Amino acid sequence: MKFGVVISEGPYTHQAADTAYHFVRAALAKGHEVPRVFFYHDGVNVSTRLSVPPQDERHIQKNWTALAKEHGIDLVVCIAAAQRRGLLDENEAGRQGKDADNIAEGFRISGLGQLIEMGIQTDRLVTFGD
Amino acid sequence: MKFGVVISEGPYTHQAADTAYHFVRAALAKGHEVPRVFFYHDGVNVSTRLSVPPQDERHIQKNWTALAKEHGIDLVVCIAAAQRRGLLDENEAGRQGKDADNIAEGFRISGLGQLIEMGIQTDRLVTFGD
Amino acid sequence: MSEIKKFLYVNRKAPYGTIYALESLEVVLIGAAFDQDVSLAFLDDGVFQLTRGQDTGALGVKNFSPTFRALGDYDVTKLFVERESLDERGLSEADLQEIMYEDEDDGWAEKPSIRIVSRAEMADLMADQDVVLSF
Amino acid sequence: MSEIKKFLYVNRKAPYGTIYALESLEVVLIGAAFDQDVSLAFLDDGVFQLTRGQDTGALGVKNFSPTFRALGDYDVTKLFVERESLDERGLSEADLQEIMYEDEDDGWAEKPSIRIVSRAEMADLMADQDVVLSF
Amino acid sequence: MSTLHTVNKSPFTNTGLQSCLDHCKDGDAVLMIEDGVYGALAETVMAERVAGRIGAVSLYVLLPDAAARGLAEKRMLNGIAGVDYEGFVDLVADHDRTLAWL
Amino acid sequence: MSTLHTVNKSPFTNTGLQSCLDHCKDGDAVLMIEDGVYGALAETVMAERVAGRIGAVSLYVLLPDAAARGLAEKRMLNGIAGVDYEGFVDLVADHDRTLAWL
Repeated sequence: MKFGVVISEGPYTHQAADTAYHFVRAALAKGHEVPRVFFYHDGVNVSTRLSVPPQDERHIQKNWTALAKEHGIDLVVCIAAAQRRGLLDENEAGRQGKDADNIAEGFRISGLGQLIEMGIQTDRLVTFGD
Repeated sequence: MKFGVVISEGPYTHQAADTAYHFVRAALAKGHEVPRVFFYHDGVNVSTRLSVPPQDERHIQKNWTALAKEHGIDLVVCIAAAQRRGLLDENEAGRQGKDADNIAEGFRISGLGQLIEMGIQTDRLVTFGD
Repeated sequence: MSEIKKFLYVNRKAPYGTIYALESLEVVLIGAAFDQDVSLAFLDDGVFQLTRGQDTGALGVKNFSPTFRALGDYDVTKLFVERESLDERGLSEADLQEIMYEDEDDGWAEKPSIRIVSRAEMADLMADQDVVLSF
Repeated sequence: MSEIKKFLYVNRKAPYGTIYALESLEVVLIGAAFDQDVSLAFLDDGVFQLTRGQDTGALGVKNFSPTFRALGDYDVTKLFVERESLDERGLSEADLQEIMYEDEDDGWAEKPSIRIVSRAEMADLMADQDVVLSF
Repeated sequence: MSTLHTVNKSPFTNTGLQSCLDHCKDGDAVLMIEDGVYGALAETVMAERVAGRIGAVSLYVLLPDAAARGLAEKRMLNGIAGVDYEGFVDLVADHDRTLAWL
Repeated sequence: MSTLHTVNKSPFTNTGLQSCLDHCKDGDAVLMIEDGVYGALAETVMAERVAGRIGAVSLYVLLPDAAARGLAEKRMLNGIAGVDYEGFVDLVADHDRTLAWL
């Protein structure tokens, strides 16, 4: 079965990104497909590559990047939510005249249409938020 | 009177940073002092200079930077909270081996001791959070 | 992309204190382009999103409540509001904005988009969807 | 910096679902170096922070509950827990971790840091502070 | 020696206002801000509990937040006073401490 | 045609679980995750309301979240089943839609 996943809260602050991670791993282990994870609201904060959690804590962004690479998951960060919150890729940074960018490998910035499309193209949609 | 202010939630996501801004402006207008504002939890996200809100929205980071400059407010971002969430200044970025930083002018990264010190040195402490 | 699915946007949070209501509306507006069967549910504190007379001037934040009145232009015409949620909050239908759409199947007659439903009807609506997005 | 103020840390949220409990503890540990008169209040869902037997292995997040037992080493020895909050949640003092400190004014005798108080006593405690930090 | 309590969440969703009312002492003040302003509404399932503390406790609502949400003062419980941000500042100054019910 | 409802907030702080129970239909499933697992506790002020729906509705608790919070299964209401993340996946697959009570 194809699962779409929405993550609506930021890393460490809220458990949503952790629960979603364990859910997606379990879904893949059971033979389901997870073609896309969509990051919305504060969920866009998961995508920063500048996070430096304590050594004895999980690295939420790196876990997602690795999982996506291994299983070909499309990690989509909502552009409107990301702009407000200061998450930019190199392209966006150039367009907005910003001197730095912060999106990690494996995440891509795109529009809300990708969320709707995910709802249409998957069999189940699961939201993790607050 | 001296007021200390704590902001515990991120910009746009939660109203805390807006309410605190109006509160601090009103306090200054009434002749009180606001020597320091301390950003903790997701409040550290206020300090990113990469935020690009829609044209017709307020720019929360720029408003704080301007207010701090005008009135000499010490805007302190908690280092532990900031590291988890991917907020770094140039110095921290170098130390952590990161290729970018994102802290805006007027904010400085420091330790939680600055929060306690603010509690000791001010007459009132007001927390804006969720 | 030819399949038509039933999409329900569930709004349970008050406006302005947090951004969920505004960002929910942004999804609805973008989603309208996809020609799905769209409904919006307002229950619990979500009913506060639709109140009349919102004035954000003193807050310096954008008043997005007029956008609800534009939803008809995007063919988003089904806004279900739970009566029990209104009652618990001391509100009635008269406290909500008037939101209209033009029904092209009925000579472009103006019709109300808001439909007040009971909690049981809201539960039925939720049980009749393909995709539910919660905000 | 010679003035001693009464600091109260108010903990009203459950652990792990959100980071507030953990980051509150980080403030308490840093704050201990400032030699103020520190109390911690646990009420509402905050009482869940102190439960025994927390095992975060399957979540892959850090179990910070043992840190509460180290607070005595930082001279943080007053943890007030509200009885009504426990009762409402089906908990009793036996469900909480045993947290001890050594009283240097009493021959380093081991004493319990947790003090179960009534809601009225919690209100009195709150009313007797110089600085209140809420998490 | 009294306390200013701030409440910023809707009482229909979150128990913060109730807990605040259960813990504030006679002579204290409670200021409803952000989504907390809904606690000022009359004729709701919360209204009686809020009204029951009026008098013993001074209740305030932050008017800019009430206006943003379309809450007219005539819809509010009698005995709740409206303040703007300057009034908020005065309340903080006039009480010995501020306690946020987050 | 049934729904899986997920609840992730403590029922002692937030009305999400109550609203979920008020809206789920007989034959639906409710899965308590994150801070929502406290809804599974017996002998609480919420327990009777939760227990009243057991049978008509299938109630589940996510065990990794319960363990993190020190909730032993023996403290939970009878009739609530524990699942791990794979069980969560099965619940999603076995119901026609998932509704998150955020």
